[in-house]
Amino acid sequence: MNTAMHVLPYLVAVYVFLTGCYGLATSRNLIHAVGCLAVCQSATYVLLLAVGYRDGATAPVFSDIEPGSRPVVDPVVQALTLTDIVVGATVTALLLALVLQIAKRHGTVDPDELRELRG
Amino acid sequence: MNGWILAATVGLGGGGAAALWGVTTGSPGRRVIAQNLTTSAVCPALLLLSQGYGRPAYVDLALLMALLGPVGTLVFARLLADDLADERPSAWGLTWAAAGLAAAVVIALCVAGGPGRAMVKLLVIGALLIGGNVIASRALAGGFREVRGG
Amino acid sequence: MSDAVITVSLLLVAGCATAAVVQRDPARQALVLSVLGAVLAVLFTVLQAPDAGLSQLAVGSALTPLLIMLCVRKVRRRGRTKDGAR
Amino acid sequence: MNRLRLWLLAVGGAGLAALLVAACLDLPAFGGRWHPYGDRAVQASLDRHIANTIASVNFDQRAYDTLGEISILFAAVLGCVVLLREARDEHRAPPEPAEVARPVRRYALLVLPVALVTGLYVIAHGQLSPGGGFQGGVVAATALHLLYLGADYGALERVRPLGVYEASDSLAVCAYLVLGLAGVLAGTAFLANTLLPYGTFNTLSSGGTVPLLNAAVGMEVASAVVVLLAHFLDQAVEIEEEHGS
Repeated sequence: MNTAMHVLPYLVAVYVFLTGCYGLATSRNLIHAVGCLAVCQSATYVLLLAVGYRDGATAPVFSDIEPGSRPVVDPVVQALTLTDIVVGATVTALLLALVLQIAKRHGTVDPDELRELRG
Repeated sequence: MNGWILAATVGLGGGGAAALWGVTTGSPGRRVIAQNLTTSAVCPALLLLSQGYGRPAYVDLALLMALLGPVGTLVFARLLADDLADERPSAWGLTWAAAGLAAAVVIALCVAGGPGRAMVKLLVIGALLIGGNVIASRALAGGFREVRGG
Repeated sequence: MSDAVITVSLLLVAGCATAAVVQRDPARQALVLSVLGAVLAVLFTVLQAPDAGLSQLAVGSALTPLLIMLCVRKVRRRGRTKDGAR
Repeated sequence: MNRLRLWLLAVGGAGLAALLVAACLDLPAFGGRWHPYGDRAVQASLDRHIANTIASVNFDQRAYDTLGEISILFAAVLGCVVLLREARDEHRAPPEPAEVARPVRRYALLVLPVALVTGLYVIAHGQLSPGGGFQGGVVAATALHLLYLGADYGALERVRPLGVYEASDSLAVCAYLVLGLAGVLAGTAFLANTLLPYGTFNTLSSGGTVPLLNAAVGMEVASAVVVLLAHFLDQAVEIEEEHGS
């Protein structure tokens, strides 16, 4: 069982990323596409945190345990993930604002119809 | 073999799978109820994990879940009020079952943890979780009349 | 024992992500994204990353769904008034 | 045309999937013991008496990167404010009051202060327990919008003066920069954590400039999210098209 465990988190991250990309590519509604982009972003968080994990370790936060008393996981990847989640949310808001502008100017949020309008 | 983590795994697997199945199929009303039940499935699991890993600091996660879970459901109840108006979705059986589960978990942890500041925090989280769950169900069952502008 | 809870969380995240992508209606997708946010927070806690779990909870369960639902409401309302005006 | 596009997506996706899976099989095993950066980051954080290593990595060892993060955040909010402003052919209709059931209104108005205090607690204990400026800011901002959920948008607008939040957003970014420049003025490097004493371990004032940077980021994220939600709510609830346009 544990040989599968060695690679399972990375495979789940790859699967979620590819699913998000599939949704992004075949979306017929721009708001749905932004949701799929959020799924792609969460795949990168899963990969980052899986890389930093250590068996039997705990979080490197020493407010309630003695430093050095227990093995800890890698804090650097957690710092990356933490800031990226919040910044990702504001970038999603910016994308949704763009979708609103498209809906206002072209009256549709379907990417295929947008292509015909320009032709 | 840590019993707390095992309990969290079982609660998570069962509750999570049920919530996921509920939120992907069925009528809009049932989906929002499933989303509401995600909170009351995940929050006790977080409390059990905090006890299982021996890290009182993880309780802040459960506190935040108990606070923001019902807020998420209120967002959906408010902005989907037009779709839910005809349906009046209410699953009071499930709500009380989830509230009972949360109460059981909190009491078990209080007993294990012993008196002190941690127990007060646990009780606050339990109260927020059960209150939020019941109020969110109340909101879904017709909290917002026809909301056009507001 | 901690491997089992990691595996369960990973499978839940994979299921939620698939559900979020397969669901074509944005309003219902916001619901699934809210559940995905909660399950991701649990996965981060299990991978011993409480800070990232807190961040995902704060953003995924209330902020992102609110933004998407407001956007859906604006696009739906614009459609209705435009039809009315025509 | 659609069939060709789907076929192209399938081939590209399969190729990418094969490469990614091959890469995953070569990665070191999940849960391995070899984390060079992690061990050094934990050591550096303990030297500076910071209990939460992640806050130390965010606001001390890689403070310059966090400066980049909050400038991206500020630019995204700026973009939203510009994009979602009221256009010429739109007018602002006052939001109708919404009837909310009594228990829901009482719950929202009860939980609002609790969530606000929790948000501030998460910001303040950023460099001790799990949490920090980023998460606490989002929680505080979301708590404020409980007023919209419990009552209606008019009530929220009366309580939340938008100008103040836009000013505090930019003020917080400037505070972060000034704290960084203070390092330069004191003769060490930009954003170097050598200004203030490190204090005793696991106390609120420990960690030199980390609590200050943490508070600046907390203020910035909170006001940024309030401004974002304000403009989205304006669009969704108030601003309407001129009919016949």
